[in-house]
Amino acid sequence: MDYAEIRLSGSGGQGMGLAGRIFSESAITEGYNVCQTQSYGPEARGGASRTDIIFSCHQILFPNCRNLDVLLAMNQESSDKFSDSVREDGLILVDSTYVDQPPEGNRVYEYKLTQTSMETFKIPLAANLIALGIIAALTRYFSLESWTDAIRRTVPERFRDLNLDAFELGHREGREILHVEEGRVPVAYDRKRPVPECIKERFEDRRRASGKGGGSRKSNKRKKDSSKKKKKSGGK
Amino acid sequence: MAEKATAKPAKESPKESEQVSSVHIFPEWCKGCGICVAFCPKQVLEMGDDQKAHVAHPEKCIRCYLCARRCPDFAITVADEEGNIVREEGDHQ
Amino acid sequence: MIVPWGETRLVQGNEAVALGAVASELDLFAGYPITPSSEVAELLSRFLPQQGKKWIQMEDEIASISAIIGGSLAGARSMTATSGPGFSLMQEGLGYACMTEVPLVLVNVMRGGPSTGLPTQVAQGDVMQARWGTHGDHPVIALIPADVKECFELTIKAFNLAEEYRTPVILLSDEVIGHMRERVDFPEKEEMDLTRQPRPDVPVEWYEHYHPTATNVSPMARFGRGYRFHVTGLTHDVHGFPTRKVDEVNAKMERLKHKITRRLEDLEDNRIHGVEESDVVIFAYGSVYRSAMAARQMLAEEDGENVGVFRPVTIWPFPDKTVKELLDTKDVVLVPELNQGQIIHEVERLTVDSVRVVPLHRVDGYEITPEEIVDRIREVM
Amino acid sequence: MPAHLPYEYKYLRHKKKFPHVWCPGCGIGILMGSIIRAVDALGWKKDDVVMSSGIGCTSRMPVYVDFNTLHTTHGRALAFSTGVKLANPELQIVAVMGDGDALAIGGNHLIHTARRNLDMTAIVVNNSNYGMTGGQFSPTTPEGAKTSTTPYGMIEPTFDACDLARSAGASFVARGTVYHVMELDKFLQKAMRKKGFSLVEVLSPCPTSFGRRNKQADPVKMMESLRDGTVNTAQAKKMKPEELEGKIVRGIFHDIEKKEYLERYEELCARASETAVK
Repeated sequence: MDYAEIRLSGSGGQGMGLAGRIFSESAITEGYNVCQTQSYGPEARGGASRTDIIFSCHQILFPNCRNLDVLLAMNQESSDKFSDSVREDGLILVDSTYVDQPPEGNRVYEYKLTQTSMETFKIPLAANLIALGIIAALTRYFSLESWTDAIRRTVPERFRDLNLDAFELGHREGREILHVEEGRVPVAYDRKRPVPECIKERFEDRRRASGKGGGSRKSNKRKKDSSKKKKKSGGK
Repeated sequence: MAEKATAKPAKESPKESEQVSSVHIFPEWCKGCGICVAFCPKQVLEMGDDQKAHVAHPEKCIRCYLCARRCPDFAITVADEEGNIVREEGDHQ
Repeated sequence: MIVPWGETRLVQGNEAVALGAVASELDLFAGYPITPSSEVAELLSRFLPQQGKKWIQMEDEIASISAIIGGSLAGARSMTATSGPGFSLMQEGLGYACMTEVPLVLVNVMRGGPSTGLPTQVAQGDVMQARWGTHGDHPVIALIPADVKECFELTIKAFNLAEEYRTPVILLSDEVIGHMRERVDFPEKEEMDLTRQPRPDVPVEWYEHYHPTATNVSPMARFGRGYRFHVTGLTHDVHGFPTRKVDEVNAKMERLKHKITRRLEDLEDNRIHGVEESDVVIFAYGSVYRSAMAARQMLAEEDGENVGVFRPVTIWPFPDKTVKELLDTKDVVLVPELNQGQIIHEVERLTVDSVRVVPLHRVDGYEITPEEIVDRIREVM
Repeated sequence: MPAHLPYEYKYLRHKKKFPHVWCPGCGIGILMGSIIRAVDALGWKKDDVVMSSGIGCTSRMPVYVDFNTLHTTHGRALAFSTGVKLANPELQIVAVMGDGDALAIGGNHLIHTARRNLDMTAIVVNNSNYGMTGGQFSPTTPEGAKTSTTPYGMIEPTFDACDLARSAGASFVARGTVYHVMELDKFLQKAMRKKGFSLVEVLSPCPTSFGRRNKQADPVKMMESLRDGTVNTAQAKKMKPEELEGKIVRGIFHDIEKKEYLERYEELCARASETAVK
């Protein structure tokens, strides 16, 4: 791969900037030229925010993406706005926690990124790293070491393990999708497959070890009664 | 920021449990900050799975208006006995 | 070790400016928060205290430029960083620094204007302000980076020029360059010119703060080192004392002018690509230069056309001679700018009527794309 | 349309995009409701009200309210408002500013507008940092606090906006918080009713820029520290100095009758017209 354009889009506070930096750091470790730009409004939370990354073997001239090899859309607005600037064989990953109508395209993947992050790691903020893991596996850009190295270099110490786990979860999911697509694994692929136990256990052990066991204020929430379920039920 | 959709929010979620209640939460505007839930003197409100506030125990509401006035996003309204929205010292216009 | 000499790093434009300042042994930073330049101040608030150097956030931009002029006079290599609205507030101070020949570096990360404008988006609307923003005739040196590595290198160059010419030097970055992250292969420390200007070594009685010399620049003393000189914004004589005598006023004004006009070749710094051989040239600066080079590549590949690109890195003083020499014989000169036409007037001034100077403007906060340049070139070809 | 409208709704500009720009748990939206209720209680007509602001998170308030609204340059809300008041003294002016906007870049205009005792209400939202530009420290950032420009802790002493306004000449000075919202409603009504320069400092949480860097990322935690970290003037009187240590006092600190600037100006015009007649 000697030239690629990637766009990570969502709303303020969903970690598109951090994910972008990890992406760029991985590219650098493998010797690519990299150029990352951001576009956002006044809102630190909510509002639209996107990060463009271009990596190439040659000098990068124009810094903004124009036809995307990869699009990550964390909400419906980003999905609608950017899906038609994705190339023919480009890859689109949407967070189906928020995206109800995914875009057309021959490589469109839906995954409940934020919901999985909530269920596995008790906070929504690891969704961006799960997404990176999926993208890393599907695109096979850079080696696993380059990715994990970049995460260690970019993420503050206290969030390092969480982000590495989220990335690994995503990478595992991505490999799963890849195997199914390439027909290597006959097992019927069920999008609502539970999160692999080993990752959940390891996360729980570390939480107990750090004395944070038990629910935090956010998690003693009311069980949703069926009448409140969203009109469209889960993944397609 | 762009002059986007009008301030009139599109749809409101079904709310059988809030029918009799005088507290009404408007999910499209609620940002899930948790202030109303934390400081309601009667624990009428709770955070839902959707990270939004919900009326959990409408019968306990004493209509102190604190949730409505402390909501940074105007997402809560409190009605009086007859169910309409009235200021404390009588209606102006 | 703050500056990663000789290493490869992913670096943001504003970060590269901060690193360039540290590399230039910055002693004092005084600034005020403003999008999109705050990262420069934020990073230096971490770096400078580690070196025992001074960093302060002033109450506003007027205070910031005032503080660094004071700092420079008292012996500190000083810098501030701001954006459009702050740059406007700093104009009076900038003029003062020009008049009193105080070296300092002023980084202006341009954003959509005028007024509050588009704080998080790109523009090049302050280019003429950098030249004529403050009142009265005055010398100006302004450099414009087009990538993150240049943010590092041109900050170092700005410090050197400021001391060499005893004048403020403006680094005109913009929101795209400032916020962009790129891979940067840092030079070795030895490759960088970190020379310092000599301090005066004449006996105290002989010292003239504005001593006439061939280069119109004389070694400058600093407060507290025995010379006890006077500084005023009033027009002044060689000693710095106010004067209204015609010959002394003229001497001062000529000195301010000639210290730049006599050394235009030294100050000139252009990137010229295929201009001699082409009839159509794109004249672009700053982040738009990147779009121009991409367009040049597309035109070569798709149309087999050689379209030249002329890019001034030193925008002020403007490279009059070279622009005239190279562009006077061209059919078309396209001047794409992220404003409604500013530098285009300089190009028009320097080229004969036979040269068709074509504008291409964009002021909606987004970059001019290579396609837009290619389309316009094809229209005029 | 929500079946039940917040009654502040008729003072909001319906074409503006809600939910508004401020972060979850930011107190500026609470203050906006409080100002609207005060305008409503005072019976001011929408056409008579001018809301001005400088630059920053707080400055994004005027765009949402259905008054004459003026979003000016950084720190200059009171200077712009002076011109508005001189041109049309009938207009009721409420200037909303952040702590940096009012006390750093706007400090000079604050003390001179107060000195003149020009009839308007200045509201300083104190959330201890510059939120809009990403969390730099401001003149009210507490000592030792972490911000994006004090990675090693804030060293600069702060000053008290209320003392500053009072000594500069304001005729009404008060401090409230967005937690004590009923009390805040009262302070604002009194301040806005006052003929002369009124200043109200409003302590407000900033979870995203300030809270996150100071172990208070959760809006509820920040509101709790407003509740537990402040006392009203009555309580303060009964507390020993060491009890008051670290507490911030809420209340009306200054409320005097003082000739308003435009009254002085009318007298001046009267003098001037006498000379003209002779």
